[in-house]
Amino acid sequence: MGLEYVKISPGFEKYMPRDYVDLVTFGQFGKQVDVMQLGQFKELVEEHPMCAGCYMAYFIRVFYAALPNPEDTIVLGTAGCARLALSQAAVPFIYGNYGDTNAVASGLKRALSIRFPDKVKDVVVIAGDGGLMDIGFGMTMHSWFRREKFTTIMVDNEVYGNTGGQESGMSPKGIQLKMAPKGKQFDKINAVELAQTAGCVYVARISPTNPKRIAKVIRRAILAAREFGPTFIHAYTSCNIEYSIPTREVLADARAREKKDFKFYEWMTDEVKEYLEEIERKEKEKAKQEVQK
Amino acid sequence: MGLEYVKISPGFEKYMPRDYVDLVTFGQFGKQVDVMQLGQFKELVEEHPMCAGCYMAYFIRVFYAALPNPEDTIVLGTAGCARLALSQAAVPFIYGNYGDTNAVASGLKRALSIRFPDKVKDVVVIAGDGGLMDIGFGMTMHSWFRREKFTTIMVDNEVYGNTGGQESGMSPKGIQLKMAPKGKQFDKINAVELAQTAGCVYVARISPTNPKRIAKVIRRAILAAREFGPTFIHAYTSCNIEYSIPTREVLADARAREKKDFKFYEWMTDEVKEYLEEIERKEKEKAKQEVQK
Amino acid sequence: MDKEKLITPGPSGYMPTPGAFMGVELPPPGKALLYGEIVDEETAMREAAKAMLTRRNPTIFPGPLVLWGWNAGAMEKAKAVLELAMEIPNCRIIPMPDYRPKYPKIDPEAEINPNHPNLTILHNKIEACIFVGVHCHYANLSLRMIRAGTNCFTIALCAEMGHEDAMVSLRDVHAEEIRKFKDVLVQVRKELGIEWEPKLPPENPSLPKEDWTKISPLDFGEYAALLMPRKGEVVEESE
Amino acid sequence: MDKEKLITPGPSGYMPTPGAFMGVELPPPGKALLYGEIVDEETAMREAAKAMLTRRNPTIFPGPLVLWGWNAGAMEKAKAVLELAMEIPNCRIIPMPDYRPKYPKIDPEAEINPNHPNLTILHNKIEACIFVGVHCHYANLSLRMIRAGTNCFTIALCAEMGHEDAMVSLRDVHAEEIRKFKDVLVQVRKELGIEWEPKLPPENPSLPKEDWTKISPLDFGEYAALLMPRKGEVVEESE
Repeated sequence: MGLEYVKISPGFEKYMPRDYVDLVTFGQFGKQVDVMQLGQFKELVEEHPMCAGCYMAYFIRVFYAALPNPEDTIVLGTAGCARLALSQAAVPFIYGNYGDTNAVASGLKRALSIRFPDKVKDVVVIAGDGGLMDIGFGMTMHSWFRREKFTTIMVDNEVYGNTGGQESGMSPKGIQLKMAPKGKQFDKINAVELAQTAGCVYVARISPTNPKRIAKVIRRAILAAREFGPTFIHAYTSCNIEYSIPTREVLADARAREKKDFKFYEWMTDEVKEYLEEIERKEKEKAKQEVQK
Repeated sequence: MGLEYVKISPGFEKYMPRDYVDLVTFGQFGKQVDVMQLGQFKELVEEHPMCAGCYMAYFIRVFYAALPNPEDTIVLGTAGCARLALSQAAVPFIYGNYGDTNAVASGLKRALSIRFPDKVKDVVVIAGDGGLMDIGFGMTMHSWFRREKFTTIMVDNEVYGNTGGQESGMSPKGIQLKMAPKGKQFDKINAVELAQTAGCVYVARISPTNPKRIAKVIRRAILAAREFGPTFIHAYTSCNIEYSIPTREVLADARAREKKDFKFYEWMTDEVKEYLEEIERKEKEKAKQEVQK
Repeated sequence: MDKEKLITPGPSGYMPTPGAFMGVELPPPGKALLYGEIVDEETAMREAAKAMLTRRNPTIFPGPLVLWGWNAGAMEKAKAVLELAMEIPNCRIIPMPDYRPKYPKIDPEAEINPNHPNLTILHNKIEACIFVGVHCHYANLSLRMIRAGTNCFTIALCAEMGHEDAMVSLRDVHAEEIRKFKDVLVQVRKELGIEWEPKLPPENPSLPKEDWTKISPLDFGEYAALLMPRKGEVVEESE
Repeated sequence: MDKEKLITPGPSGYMPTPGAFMGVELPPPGKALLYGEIVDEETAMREAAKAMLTRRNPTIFPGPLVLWGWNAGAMEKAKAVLELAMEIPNCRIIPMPDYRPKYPKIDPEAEINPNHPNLTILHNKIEACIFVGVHCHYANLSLRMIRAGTNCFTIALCAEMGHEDAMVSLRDVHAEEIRKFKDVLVQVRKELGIEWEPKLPPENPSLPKEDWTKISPLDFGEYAALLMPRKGEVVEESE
């Protein structure tokens, strides 16, 4: 981790695979990319074995483009669809046992702070509704109670997609799934409200229809976690397989849910608001100056 | 369970130990006792190995006196101080593995509903802050998400008292304990707010200084759970050992905390409110009629 | 009997091998266990009767399934247990009303607890006993502990399949079977030339009871203060 | 050598017993492993050199610890690896830049992956290879897989304590030790009468690279629609 880890040893440039040379030359390391430039730079994750039309895969692609410091970031995931792409990325990845991600992330973030007292290392958990809100619920919430300084992103596909379609606590009430034939009996868990109660300093709920907004939310969550405490993003990332959404309608579904129960929501403490506004103001100024040059 | 279980087989009355004969003759089974009459009836729990001056033991004593139907109640507990008295009581007791109480209670309550469709069987979990809000946190909250119809009572002594004084999530911020010498780093978990967010239909926070109020809260929580869903009581029950409270000052401490952060709080859904008011109105009328007779 | 007696009165040591591990099998319907061997019911009953008639301080330990009148069968079985008790000279009844632990300590003359049965057995020098109406999992626990630490001859009148760790174990025992055992016992008693007028055992020594209706809150010591409103104190309603 | 050769080129079967289970011990400082036996460094180096000089398609697999210039030591070590490569006739360099899985599939001419090294080794018919700069836990995994499924002679130039499952394993290898090994190799090459003008191996076949600066969002197929604002669509700010 660190920029020196993405510098090829002199003499070895011509022995590296093209993918890696491109990452170093045209990638995001050490730069600030705009998510709207996707396709104009070498991305941190490209090929992966997720299903065609998977909205979670799209979200993860935007996630990597949005990282403020990919060279100083460690991503944690667990069993589930997301990690199939996460483990393929050019960012260090740790696989937590199911439910353990936020406990592992707590220890990791603390260890990094001790080992590198003068550097910022970002720790980001990306896991599904099952890993974070069902089986890992206690560890997730307790990492927030303890005010651990890392970001948790729940990619919520509202189902155990990898094991045949069992309902999760995040499945909507009444929904019938392949392994929930009687329909879910109770309400979708209000993860965002729980995160606020538990002490997250920045909380957002998003249906990822607007890449610029996704990137902004991810960036804000990571920056706020560095300074103030736990941050949480609840992202709707449909399972087109288990919910039988035709590939071409995946985006339409995300838009429909955004109008219904996944309306964009963003909350932060006053000090986080002040901090982020200051950073964003400076960035805008800097951008303006660069344009003027 | 049921009143027939507390009827001595004919001919055996004179072979039973006095304790049991008294339970049947002067006990609460099949009656409605007033907690203010404590001492004038044979109690469900008497001797126990809890520490002298233990406020949790006092709370448990009042708890048993408050049960609306002890003969149709099953109590669940787990590792910790409370179960030392709970397992001694004349009410069936199940010991859940640490953290599992609310999962076991869920299954038990559902099984009882199927086995005795025409009878009301009350299931009550009594466990500590560690069992319910730390290690059992996920199971506790998920039983509420699922709207399981039983009562959870957290006897909160704000410490792992049985294992030498580690901090729990419920310990107040900054407190130094025998095994938390640097002081607790984060806030006391807001259990009551979490219970409301998670879907409890009746929630109360209480510092048990007023036995009549304790009894009323316990009764309401159990009655509401029968009909509507999960109910939760957060009771302050100090650990005079780990917090070094002189025995004679235990009640004063409870009163002081009641004025500070354990102010009495009671919340319920509108339908629960209506239901309980109707029951309590009828009871008052009945009591009035009996006085007039 | 040619075979070695596997299960005999102890004390057989702190953690004796369970009967099941020693090869003892539960009897098929109509059969019984005697010293761990499958035999005819009659044979087992005669040995059990002999033990209760000849060993010191014979005692019946009725469990919750007969002590509590939770259905007609239980009450009938309870009646049969008393009929049996009447026929055993100087028999006592010490109940096991439930299985909860007893702190600070049990009264060993008034009751028996499955978690430490030896307190009652050794205190009362009981050398022959009958388990009846005890749930099997607690009977298993207790019978092995008794064999481990005492010289008591154990007889299990089980409503289910019996118990490997009792010296005599009858199975499918309900009121009728208890009466059949009583008849065998009376027969053996006559053969042994023991004279006995049927009469009920003495009542529980913890009785007669105190009158709870006359107890005042003040009897509750330090907690009494919590029970009664103090001068000037207003007991608030919850609303 | 009197002792049996424990660790030899495979294929030794799907799940070969790990060297450590066969009694192979890691060498003490100053010593090395040859076929699982502790020998002098010089002896091991000569055998390793012979393998790289005489077996088919000798290849160096540099790992992340030398490929990436994360400190001066790594860069110096990388330089030494290139110097060594120059002296091995027709040597190739196939890198292992990191350990992440490669889906849908790896390009076996461009790289090697620790999770399925045999794809690269069998595709390129590599019969002698050097591991250098690979973290020990992944080297252990790979070396055993290579012994299991290929006939490749494996040489581990380890910066730590060495690897039981390589045919030759040197320990505490940094730039200086690599150069020492190079000198031994040149010496052995001369003894074997092999003529060779030092030169660098061919570059990675996946190069030259496409020019990413000229790629347009439209190259991204079905997802392109998500990237660009549509006609009339207003991209909202988050606030």
